[in-house]
Amino acid sequence: MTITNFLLAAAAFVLLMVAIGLARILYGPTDVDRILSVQLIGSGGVAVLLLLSVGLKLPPIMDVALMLGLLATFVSVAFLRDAADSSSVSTSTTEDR
Amino acid sequence: MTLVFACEVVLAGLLVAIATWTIVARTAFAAIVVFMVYGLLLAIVWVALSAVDVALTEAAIGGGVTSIVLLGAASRLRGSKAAVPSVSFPFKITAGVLCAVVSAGLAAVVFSLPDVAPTLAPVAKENLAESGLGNPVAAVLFVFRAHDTLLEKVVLLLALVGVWSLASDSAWGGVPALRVYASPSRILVFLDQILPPIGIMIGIYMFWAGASQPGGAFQGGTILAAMWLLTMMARLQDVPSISARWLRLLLVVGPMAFLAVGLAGFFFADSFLAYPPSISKPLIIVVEATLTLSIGVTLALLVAGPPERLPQQ
Amino acid sequence: MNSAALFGYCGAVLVGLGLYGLITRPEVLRKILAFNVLGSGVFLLFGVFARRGAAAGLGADPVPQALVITGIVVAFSATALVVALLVRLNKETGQVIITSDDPEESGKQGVLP
Amino acid sequence: MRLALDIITVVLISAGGFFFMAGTIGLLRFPDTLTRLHALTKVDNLGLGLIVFGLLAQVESRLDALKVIAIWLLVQMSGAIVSQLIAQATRRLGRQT
Repeated sequence: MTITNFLLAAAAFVLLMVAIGLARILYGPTDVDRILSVQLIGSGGVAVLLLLSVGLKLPPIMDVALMLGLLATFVSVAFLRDAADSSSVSTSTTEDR
Repeated sequence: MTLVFACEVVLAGLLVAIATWTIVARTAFAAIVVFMVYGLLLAIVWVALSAVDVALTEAAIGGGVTSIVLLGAASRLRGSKAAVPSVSFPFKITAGVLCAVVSAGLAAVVFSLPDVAPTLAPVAKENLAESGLGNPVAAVLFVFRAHDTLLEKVVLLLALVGVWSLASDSAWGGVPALRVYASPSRILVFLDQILPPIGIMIGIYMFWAGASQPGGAFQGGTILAAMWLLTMMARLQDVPSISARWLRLLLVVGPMAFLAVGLAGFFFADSFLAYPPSISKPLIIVVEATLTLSIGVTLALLVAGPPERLPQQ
Repeated sequence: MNSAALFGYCGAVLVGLGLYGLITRPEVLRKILAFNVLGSGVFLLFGVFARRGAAAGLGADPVPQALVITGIVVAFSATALVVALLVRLNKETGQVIITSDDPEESGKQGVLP
Repeated sequence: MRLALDIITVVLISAGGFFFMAGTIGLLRFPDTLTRLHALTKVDNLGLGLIVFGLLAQVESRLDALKVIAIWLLVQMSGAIVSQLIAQATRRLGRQT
């Protein structure tokens, strides 16, 4: 088994683990639980992409990993803004600061 | 090779499962979180299809800003208690059968694709040297099919004009009601002080790298938009009023530069959007730089939505 | 089955799923989501055509890729516009669905504008 | 030398994969949001971290190595902060209900 095959196998394994984890968190029960999935796909996706990038010897894939990490952070911050509001009764009036 | 395929099977299965979840999820918020995961997964699928440029765009726009736009709408609609009519079971079955037929038809098309696929890759590769760029996708976007790209920028601006025109008369020219944190915690403020400088650097890198490897104005611009929105959400920066002159200028500078270079093509090269070969690369870089700025501002304002209150209120 | 075909079938399924959601979910927001899923299925089919057109040392045909990039951006513009329309609709009428203008019809659904 | 590097890679990435698996099992078995967040941070820190260090032995150029480290630092930092924000949101949600 060459090192390339090992890296690709590791990518498949990590992807599978992320898939199982996603299934659990997206199930809920609370919205904050679901936001954990953004974190999971952020770090798991970065791991998979880096493994693929080195395994397939395609350095540009690293940029996708960078993008994924950055955007996952941005999206979690935006989601948390609304999840924290979700149990308050009226959200439509809170938009004026 | 089989290992790569194993990866892809897991990916495809996960993708279909997540897409199904997006459709059947009970609450809108859950559906949107799942859709976000779907967008980021699609980015990995595009990598598997060796379309790294598309992967970057999908992660940035499909996974990032689209879900933020939907999230804004979901949180505004959450307060309303309007009745939602239920859909009868026979109707669902009929729709399901119909959609299965559509899917089966498309699958049959995929199955019966010609063995020798038509491709423009050799032509693009041959003419790549003329464009002065190293990235074939960027060459298609900015040289071979530049009019598409120019019109796409116009579509973005038109969408923004459409969104703004939905403001009520009293709020016209005011400030978009982007939802912000009521009381940002210190750790969030810390994140928003440290991340945007890094993000802006990455955005510029994406645009710069786009000339020779996957990346480009869109991917860079989206990162800039995300960073700007981040600082506005943590209230480190105010949401600008849409009548601000600098804002309007930033919105149009990219498309204007593109159009100007395109018109100059009539005089210095042989047709509209033709670049003189000797300076084609610097011209494209200048156009892309201004476009990156304009795209960043346009995307952020599309997310922020129509103006809802007047400044200084 | 090779990887291009695998994702081709995947794209076909996504189009069907998106269409199903578009037809059966009454809430406009969910229709928009479903429409985005449908769109991504179509883009994926384009990606498959690009992948099959790999030649001249390129991993995929750049022309469909450029079309998909343009498509993603236009899909986003449309989504942003229709979301703004939906928020305005909700502000005016309090609805989250599109009701018929016919008063008898909207009466049947138990909500009046 | 090559062999030594390959062994390091295999060991570190296997350990990283193990933490991805441990994190997923944690997500599946832990009872509430905060404990699931705890499981997820193991994936973020140890899983991704070990994989990144394993990959460092395989990258082609020094520039790629720097990029991998930069991506790791970015994901590490934002992951840590977002985890805190998630925990804060969970507490706020708990108080309101």
